[in-house]
Amino acid sequence: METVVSIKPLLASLVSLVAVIPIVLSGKRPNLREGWTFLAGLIKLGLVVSMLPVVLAGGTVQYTLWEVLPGLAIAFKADAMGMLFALIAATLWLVTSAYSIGYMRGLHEHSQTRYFSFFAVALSATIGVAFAANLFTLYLFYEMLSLATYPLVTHHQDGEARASGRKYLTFILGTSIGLVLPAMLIVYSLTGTLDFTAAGILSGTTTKTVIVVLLLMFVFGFAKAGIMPMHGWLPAAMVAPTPVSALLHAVAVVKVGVFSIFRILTGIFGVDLLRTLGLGETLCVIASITILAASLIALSQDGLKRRLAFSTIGQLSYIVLGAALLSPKGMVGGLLHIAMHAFGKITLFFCAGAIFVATGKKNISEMVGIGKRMPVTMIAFLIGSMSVIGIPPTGGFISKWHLLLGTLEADQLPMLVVLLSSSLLNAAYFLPVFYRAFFCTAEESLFPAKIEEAPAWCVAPLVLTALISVGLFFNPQPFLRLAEMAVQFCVGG
Amino acid sequence: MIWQFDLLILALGVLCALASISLKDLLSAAIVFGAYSFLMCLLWTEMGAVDVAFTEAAVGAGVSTVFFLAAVYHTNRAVKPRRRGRLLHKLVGLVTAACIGLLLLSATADFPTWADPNSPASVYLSPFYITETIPQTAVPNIVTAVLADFRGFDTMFETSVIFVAGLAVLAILGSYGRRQRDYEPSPTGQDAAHQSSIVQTACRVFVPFMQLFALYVVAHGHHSPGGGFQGGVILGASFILVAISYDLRVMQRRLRERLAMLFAGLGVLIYAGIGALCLVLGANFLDYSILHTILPATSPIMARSHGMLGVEIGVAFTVMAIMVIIYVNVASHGKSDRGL
Amino acid sequence: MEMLLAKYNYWIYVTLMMIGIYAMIAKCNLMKKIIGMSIFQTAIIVFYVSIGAKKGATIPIIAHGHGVAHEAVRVADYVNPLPHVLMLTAIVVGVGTLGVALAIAMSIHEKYGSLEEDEILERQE
Amino acid sequence: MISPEQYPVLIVVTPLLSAFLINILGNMDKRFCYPATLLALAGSLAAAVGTLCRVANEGVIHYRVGGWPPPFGIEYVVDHLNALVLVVVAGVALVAAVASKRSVEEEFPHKITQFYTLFVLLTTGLLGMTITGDAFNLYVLMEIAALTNYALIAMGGNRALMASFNYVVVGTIGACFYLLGVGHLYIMTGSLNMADIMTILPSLYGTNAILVAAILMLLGAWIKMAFFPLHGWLPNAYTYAPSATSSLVAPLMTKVSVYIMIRVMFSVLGATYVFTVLPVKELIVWLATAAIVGGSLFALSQKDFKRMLTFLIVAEVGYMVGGAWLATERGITGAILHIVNDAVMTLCLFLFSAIVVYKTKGHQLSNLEGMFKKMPLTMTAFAVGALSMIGVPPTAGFFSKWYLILGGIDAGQWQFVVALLFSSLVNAVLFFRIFEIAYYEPHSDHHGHSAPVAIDEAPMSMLLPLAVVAVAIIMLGLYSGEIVTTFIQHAVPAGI
Repeated sequence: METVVSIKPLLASLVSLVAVIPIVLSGKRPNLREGWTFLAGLIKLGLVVSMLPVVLAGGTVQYTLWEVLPGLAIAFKADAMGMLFALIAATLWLVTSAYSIGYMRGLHEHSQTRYFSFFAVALSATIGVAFAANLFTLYLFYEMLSLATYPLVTHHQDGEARASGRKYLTFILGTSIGLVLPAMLIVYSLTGTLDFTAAGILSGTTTKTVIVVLLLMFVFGFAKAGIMPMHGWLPAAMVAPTPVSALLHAVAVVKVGVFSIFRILTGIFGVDLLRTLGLGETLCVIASITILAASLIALSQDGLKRRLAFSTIGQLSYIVLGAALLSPKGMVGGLLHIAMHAFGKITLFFCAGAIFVATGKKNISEMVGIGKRMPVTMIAFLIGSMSVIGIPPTGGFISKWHLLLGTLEADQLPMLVVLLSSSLLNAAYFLPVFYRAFFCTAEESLFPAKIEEAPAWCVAPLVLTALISVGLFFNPQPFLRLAEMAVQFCVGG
Repeated sequence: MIWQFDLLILALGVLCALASISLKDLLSAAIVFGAYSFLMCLLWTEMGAVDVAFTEAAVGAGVSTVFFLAAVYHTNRAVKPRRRGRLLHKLVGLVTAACIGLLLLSATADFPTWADPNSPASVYLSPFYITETIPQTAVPNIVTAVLADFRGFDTMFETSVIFVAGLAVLAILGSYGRRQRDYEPSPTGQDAAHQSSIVQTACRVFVPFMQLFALYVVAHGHHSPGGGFQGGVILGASFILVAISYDLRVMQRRLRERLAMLFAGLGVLIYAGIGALCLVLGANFLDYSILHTILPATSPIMARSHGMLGVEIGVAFTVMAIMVIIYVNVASHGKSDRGL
Repeated sequence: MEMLLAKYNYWIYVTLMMIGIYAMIAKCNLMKKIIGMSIFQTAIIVFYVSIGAKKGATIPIIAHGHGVAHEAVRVADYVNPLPHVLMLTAIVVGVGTLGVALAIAMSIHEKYGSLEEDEILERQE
Repeated sequence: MISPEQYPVLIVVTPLLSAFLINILGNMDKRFCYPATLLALAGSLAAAVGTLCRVANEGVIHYRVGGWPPPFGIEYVVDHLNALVLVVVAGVALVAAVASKRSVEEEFPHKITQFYTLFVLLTTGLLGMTITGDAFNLYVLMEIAALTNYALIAMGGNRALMASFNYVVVGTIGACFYLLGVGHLYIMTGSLNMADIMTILPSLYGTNAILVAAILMLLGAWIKMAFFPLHGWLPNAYTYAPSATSSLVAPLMTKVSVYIMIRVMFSVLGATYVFTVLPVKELIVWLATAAIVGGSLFALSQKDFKRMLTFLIVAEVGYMVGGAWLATERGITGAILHIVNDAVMTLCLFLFSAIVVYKTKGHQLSNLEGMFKKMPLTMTAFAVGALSMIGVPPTAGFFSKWYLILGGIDAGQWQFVVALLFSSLVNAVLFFRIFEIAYYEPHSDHHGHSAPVAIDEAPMSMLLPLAVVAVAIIMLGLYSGEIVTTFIQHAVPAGI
């Protein structure tokens, strides 16, 4: 185990925060402004990738910025788990930036400077969460992300945005202050530290009841993970401009939630402790309820983005379920699903946005025959759907395969049933969209049969992510390797 | 100390206090309150607190009453009879008073017997003051020595309190800066000429003696009851007397408000300045003994005595000026016109 | 009787203080509140001065003069001067507070034409 | 010329002397007042910082005023606790003074001289209260601070008058209770010096008189700090006070009173007495809990922005009192740290409200509409203060709350922990409501395309102090550990 002390993890997080300054200053010149965004994105990706060899070799990159109070430091650590997440976020930021340009300019949105600034801040926070070496640092960036995304969610500044913004903050801040903060304080007062370690820090410090309470506080407290009943903000937040929904609500925000849960389960509680106390099953039940309920609700949604939102809620719980299985394969599956779902879901959101830019349509019922008009988009949509459902040849298959193996490994047959039935439900709510788009008579079609795609800035990113989704089926590296290393590290076997 | 006499005064005091809070006529209440202060003054003389009594006589029974009268004159004289009873208020008042009373009474059981020469207060710090005053400061009036030297720092802030009070009254009632220059008939319609000439003549005779006496009180504070506060109040009272028997303008011709404010500032500045001088000379703040290095022919001990005189003069300046300022503003409702 | 003689000063101060507190809370008229406040403050002075009293002692000014030879000062002869000093301060603070309170009361009267607390509160609405 | 030995007294004497000079100069020309005030307060701050450094290096400093040894003379004692508070008081006063220029010129152009003289004297009073080691001297300074405070509030006119009058009555009761408490201590011990009293007291712990003394002194401090349920005077007084006054008074008055309470608890009565002999520890923590919950709920129901802030002060006082009475090391650390942090946070919020009043002539919540567009920098700085009130890391508010909650957990006082979290949540609601009002413009169409709003920032003399305070909040947060290890841990009484 090689430990490199380097400022890189901090820089990777800070670069987009610093980029806010030139972005704001060049607010009057959009091209220059977006140039800064890209530059920062490239540097960020570069920094993340430059740490990859060390991590792949089994090492970590660490950096302690500042010890505020004894045992309470702002510290960074790039390990396999964090690297997996940071890599996804950094890659997708670049893609989304490109897409944002197409979307925002295509719709002549107002306050674009504010939009790009807060986007950058949000990314900073996401990378910060990924590389956080302790719970305190994680919490700090988690809160920073909540605040930075508020202006993005309420970008339209109208009544609907106001209501959604309220709901968003109520859920996110309410749970983080009301549940995570006290849980964190209790952990600190029990152990005197908040560092993530391989075996967890809680074992042997307190009674089972306290552990259970803490566990529930954390799992529901990270409301960004959308575990029911803390999921209400996600559909509401769909009022945001689509690139925001795409990056933040399919990738950054929600994944920060599940990533945090993953971290807490492995780094604070420790897999062994959870296994001994038999808490995995409890979590599995919580997760599976969300999986099934969300999928059922998604079936009844007509708004495309709302359907995607509920689908996200369900898929997030796959990841939690993976962690809760407490078996190596299951956890690998969970971590992999962070990556696979990210690429699949972002493709879907990009498609939804592209449809809106090109036609102004938001509801599925209005999209009959749209495949004739926007074939590229809709094929990408199909690939995204397949990945989320878990049909080969897409990346989603790999992660679901691991999850299924995990249920067997953990001897949790009911969970196997849950996963399979949920996949059926996924198919049931995604495939009709595709079916209606292509398979309809000329009379039924609501669109003229003339190919008219969204602007290239919009289409190119979604094609790219769709291709990556397929590519990940054939070569799921480096994500698989990272996930395996991460799991090996915390399961210790 | 004759306890029967003591008890009588205390009983009268309680009666006066009750009367002054229950009388419906505010003017009478103010006068009764003056009487109450005077009784307190007697009581303290009787207990040997001559300096306190002197101050109370000048401040409590004297100028305070005048301030009250002036304020009542400018507002309502009668207390409105209450149609709706303030039952809740009365109840809260009674309960609070009873609670505090019981609390305080419960403590008295542990107190040493009254006037016990062996009480902690009498045996712990005070012997030092009583025995060391003469050797260390050459001032026979122990109260003055403690006031201006041992605890001179308190007194500096006490003077500042007075300064603050004057400034506060000025800031609230607000006079100069927007003073009405024009003549304004007084609300009673009286003119200066209509004031009683007997009063005016008496005042004319009195004032010089008052002022002389005030200066004596300041200067002789080292040896007898008195000092800057008492002298300052009497000095201020002499101006107030002029203002009452003539009118405010006559007084203001002798001591303009702006000048009074300057005096007030100067007074505290003298006090704090002497303190700062000690500091500059290399001793601690207000350590007068160091002043012997700049005062001709003085020992450190006499320097203390002189230092005290200096600060007492400063105190007198401030107190005098501020008493005048408060009176002027209260009596004229901040307009600096003819006043009452 | 012993008890009475030993503590009556303290009891009276408590009584005065209760009168003061009652007036400050229960009275509606602002001037009455101010009078109550002054009574309250004098009660404390009574308390402190009582602490300073000493049986068989005289006023705290050391006997001296040109004819009198300097003898050793006997502590038992003089009352405790410290409370007196403290109470000089308290009296001065009292008159300061009184001045400020009167000034505010007069401004209130000028603004609302009344010194009754309930009327003022009504007129503020 | 003047040796560092003299720094402690200079902290107080510099503004005192300057106050009189300001008054004299101001009567000649009003324009002297502002620079002279800044100079005086900067001098005081410099002396305070000098003292702080000395305390950090050498430990507790004693200074004999007038050269008389304690307990006969008055003594200044600067230990790790008040060295810190002194710097905060002097610093906050300086910043508030810098920002006051425009407000004062606008609100009472004829009374500039009086205002600044009183302003500096109020600061003197607060500094004097903090530094003194003599129980009676503290009372005198308390009265200076109180009288100046009444006048500064009454200068607001109109509704401020009645508020100020109530404050006079209640404040006098508070100060007199304190004085009576000192009297009880004096009659029992014969001493006025705090350290001296503390050494004499243990033999008298059982007596009723000491119990009454403790109750009276604490009651006095609680009235002065507006501790629930004695807080009735505060909201009106601070709401209707002129902006320049509230920027000084709101951050400092309650905090210095909390300091006084801590001083009385640990340096006069002694930790053993207050925590083991007095049976009120639990009760007070419950009261603090009520203060926090009550203050938060009342704040929630206000439509007036400034009034809302005043109720937050009531809640914050609950934090500090509760923390101090938790009787655990971390609780007390949190309370002391919160004195520092809360002073700076409150300053930030009230400076912002001064800007709002200056720009919009009102302090209702509706006055804040569209502020993000009009004053982006001001709002950013305000946001930092608001986040600190909520307790979002890495702002200062998070860390003091951190200690307070840990203290509550250590003491097993869960109701206090819950109240703190509840108050954080309520603060989040309150401030995000404000952000929302300021973020949405009054008349925007569906996509927010409203008429372009011109940027209309606050004047430099108000914006700069606000920005400095915002930076200070973050710096204080990051340096919490340093502050705790260098100063506060020495201030917590040993053996609890």
